[in-house]
Amino acid sequence: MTTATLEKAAAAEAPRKQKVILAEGNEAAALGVALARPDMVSVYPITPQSSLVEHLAKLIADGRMDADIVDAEGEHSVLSVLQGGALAGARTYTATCGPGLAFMFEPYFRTPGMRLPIVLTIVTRDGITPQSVWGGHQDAMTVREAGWIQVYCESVQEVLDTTVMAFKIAEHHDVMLPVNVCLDGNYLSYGASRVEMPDQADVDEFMGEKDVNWHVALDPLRPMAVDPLTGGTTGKGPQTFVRYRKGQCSGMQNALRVIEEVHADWAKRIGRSFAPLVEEYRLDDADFAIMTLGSMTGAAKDAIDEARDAGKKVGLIKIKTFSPFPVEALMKALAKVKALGVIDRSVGFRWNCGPMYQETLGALYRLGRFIPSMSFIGGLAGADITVPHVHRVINETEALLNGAAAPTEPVWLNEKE
Amino acid sequence: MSRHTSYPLFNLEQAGVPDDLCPVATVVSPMLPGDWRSMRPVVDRDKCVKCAVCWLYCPVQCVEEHAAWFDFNLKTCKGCGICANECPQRAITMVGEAQ
Amino acid sequence: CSKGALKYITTANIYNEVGDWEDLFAPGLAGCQGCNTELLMRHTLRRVGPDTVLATPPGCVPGMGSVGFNGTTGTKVPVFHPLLTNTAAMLAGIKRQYKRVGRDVQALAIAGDGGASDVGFQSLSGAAERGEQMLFMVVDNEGYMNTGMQRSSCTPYGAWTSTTPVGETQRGKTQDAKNLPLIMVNHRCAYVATASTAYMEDLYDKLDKAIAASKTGFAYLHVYSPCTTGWRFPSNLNMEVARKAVETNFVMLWEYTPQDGLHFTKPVDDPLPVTDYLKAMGRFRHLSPEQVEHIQKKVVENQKFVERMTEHAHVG
Amino acid sequence: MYEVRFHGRGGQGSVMASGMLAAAMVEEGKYAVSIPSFGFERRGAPVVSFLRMSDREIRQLTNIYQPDCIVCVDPTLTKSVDIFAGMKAGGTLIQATHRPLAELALPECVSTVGLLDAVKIALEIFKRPITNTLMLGAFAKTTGVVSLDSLKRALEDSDFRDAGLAQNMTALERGYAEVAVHQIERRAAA
Repeated sequence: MTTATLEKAAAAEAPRKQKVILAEGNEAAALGVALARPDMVSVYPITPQSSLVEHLAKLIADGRMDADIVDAEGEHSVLSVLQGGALAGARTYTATCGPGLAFMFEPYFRTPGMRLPIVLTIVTRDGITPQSVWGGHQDAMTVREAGWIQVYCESVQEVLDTTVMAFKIAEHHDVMLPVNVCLDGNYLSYGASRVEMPDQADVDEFMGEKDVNWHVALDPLRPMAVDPLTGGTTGKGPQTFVRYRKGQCSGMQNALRVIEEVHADWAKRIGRSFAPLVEEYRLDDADFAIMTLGSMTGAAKDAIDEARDAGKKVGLIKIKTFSPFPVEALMKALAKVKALGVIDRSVGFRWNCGPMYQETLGALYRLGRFIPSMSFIGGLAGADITVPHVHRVINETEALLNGAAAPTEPVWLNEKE
Repeated sequence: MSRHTSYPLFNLEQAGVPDDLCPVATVVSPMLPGDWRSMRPVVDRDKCVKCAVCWLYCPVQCVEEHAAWFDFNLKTCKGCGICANECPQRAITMVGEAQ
Repeated sequence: CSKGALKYITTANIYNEVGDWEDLFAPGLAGCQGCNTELLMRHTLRRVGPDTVLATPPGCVPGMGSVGFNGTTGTKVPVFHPLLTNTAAMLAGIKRQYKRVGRDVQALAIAGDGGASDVGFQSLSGAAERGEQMLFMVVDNEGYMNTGMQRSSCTPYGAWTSTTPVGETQRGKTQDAKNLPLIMVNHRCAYVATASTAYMEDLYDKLDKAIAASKTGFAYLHVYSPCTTGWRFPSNLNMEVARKAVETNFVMLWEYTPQDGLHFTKPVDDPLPVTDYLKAMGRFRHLSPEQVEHIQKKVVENQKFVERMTEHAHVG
Repeated sequence: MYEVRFHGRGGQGSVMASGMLAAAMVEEGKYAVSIPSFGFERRGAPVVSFLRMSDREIRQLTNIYQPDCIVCVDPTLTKSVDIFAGMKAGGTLIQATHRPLAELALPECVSTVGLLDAVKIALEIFKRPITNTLMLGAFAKTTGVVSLDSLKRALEDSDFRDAGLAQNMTALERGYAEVAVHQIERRAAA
């Protein structure tokens, strides 16, 4: 073996040295995007996403990122530009939140239908009205039935790593769906933390060849009509529609497997692992559990440790992949506990509870068992979810275990503070 | 760009693209609207000077050049009558399809 | 030489040049009998050629089957339905990527007036401001004809549409049309022009200039396109109606470039009275004398307005 | 875990100071998290920023309610804001002020005080009352939890325009050199 091949072999086994920096979540997302080498980003600023696109613009202006940047005149056009780019073969990226996401909805719903692997970071923001420019999951939750993959990050490091992985997941041939990387507005977007930067060469090897428009293209050398009318309400029309819609659903289900594979590959090549679908924390011998999503999880883990020290047999279930909903993985976790408290950072208006809570009830039904449970809603409009808040959740859930009646209404954590 | 004929349409099957991903179409519509017509253009070959005005204004572009006159492809002609109206030689007459 | 003879020669010239170029739409499209839009589309795409990506937002253009139906396509070049709202943005993305990889691909939109002047205006304006390299053609049939002839902001004053009906208290549209091409001039696009299918040599000339301009910037071509169905006139009279619009100055044919400013390409110095145009179709049949007077006044006003712009053309 | 709360006014760079301090701690191989408060950070309005430091990974991404240390980069702020809210007993205050210790009304929880006439020095260096890097120097000297060298490296990595870096280096050094550190003897609680 020559020295070069020896070095190459060694490199394949261990990740290259990673630079340690301090970065806010928005900056980490931008750095993750740069590592994935997109061809095109299109941007429109909105609080609390703005610093993310400012970082992207600077990376491109400094020549540290080779991508075409389109400063479109609004989010609707932002995503439309990227659809065009993807149909011409570009790897594409953008970020938005709240009102911007709402304005984007028309092309947003269409993106998974065209199976375009666009990555869009939602720097989550609460839904207006009431007027708010602060964090909350209401925006991402509101569009959860639009056919995008949605993953939520817990830490700044996870934002960086997941952003790169999102491209790989989206472009997997068994998936071919757009991905939302959800990072909590305020606490993650502006929270600066120590992060390790994967080496570009490691990421390049991880990403492999780019081929985003093998299945559909607007290319004069491959003429086709993209998205013709399906053929009316009778005969083969509805059959055609069903075939494509079912294909979208299959792609979503395939994503559950691919998300796990991509996380495993990332762990192998980059040396950091994250629970891909559902994380279980101190759950194996737990009597009851609390459930979290996003940046609230860190405080919740600290609270769990304290509660454990105080003798409470409590564990934590964190959802990372919210869409597709990881029913099987969640059922496995739920099977271990006898009571459950679910914290949502958004509201499910129809059921008067948190949306993640409502979805979880579906998984419990599949599991075929009834356990007492409660919905907690906190952290709306930038409110903090602190260790004491989580202790309250732990205590009230523990009471269920001891026979207290489960309330039919959610508990609003920040209602009286 | 000097090319004036189309490239072959993409073959999805050959490329191994599943038929449940993005809705696409790669076969040209076989529809021929000639049966929409109630009136049909008839050319007076003696009057036609091949000025191509009928070709210029025919919405379906069904005008065909012959040795000494222009005529119409009746598979696609919808019978709108613009050609008869615009012909400077009055060489085109619209006649009922029943005739 | 007589006007008529000149016309034959020009027509023959166009035919001799492009007559054997392939019509890049399917032979059968479901445009109405005598559809001006279908005529315009076929000439345009033949001229632009096969190294093109064609965007046709919802409206008559895809409505007649250009993006296909039930698994077939109506076009031999790559074609797609953008949303009614995002045509210029999607095309911008496509063109940018081809430019990035060094391929010369023509981005072409054939959009209706509704999708351009109303709900699609934001993306159109944004793309024009950014100088995205494309040819954006608007087929102005003065309303949402594909969906049953509803009013658009390009619908002229007094016109009947299904949403500006003729009744006891209201008789057609009560507002004047938005002048979209002049708004595009104020974006300082690389090229802006108005055209009519009744003046095909002028249209072909402008197509050539627009294609050339779209290599470096945003080219906008606004074509007045009478609708036999929505405007209520016999299909064989389409060219006559289109011609009358120009001869009465109801529409004006001009072009603009940042270098040379705005100038008329078919100036009409001695226009026919606007009634010659109005009476050619059913959508204006109900007009009161006052309404006709308003329209005639607006025609003169618009003509003067554009004329003043031609005078200011060379300030730069 | 060591927790710091920064108080300042919009435009004085207290959020940036919190970030640079966190970067300096990361330089030293520690874990650090800096979170700004989320108000309307208009020029002049009171703003808060939070910093956590630990030898282990920090999981909590929340505001700080019981700080070990308070850095107040503005001399007038104590009139409008209760900067000591929730402060732990035996805590440290780094205060920009021209007053001597005896003139300050300090609560029982404060044990260590670093005082710096930061506005005066800032006017000398920047011709404007930007006190944030001065106060970082004062923080390093008073607390000893971060070294001056690490702060210098964090400054070098920051995005200063033109002469900004040199001026801020001077400010950092002068803050470190000129801060007056006091230990307050507290009688043990009865």
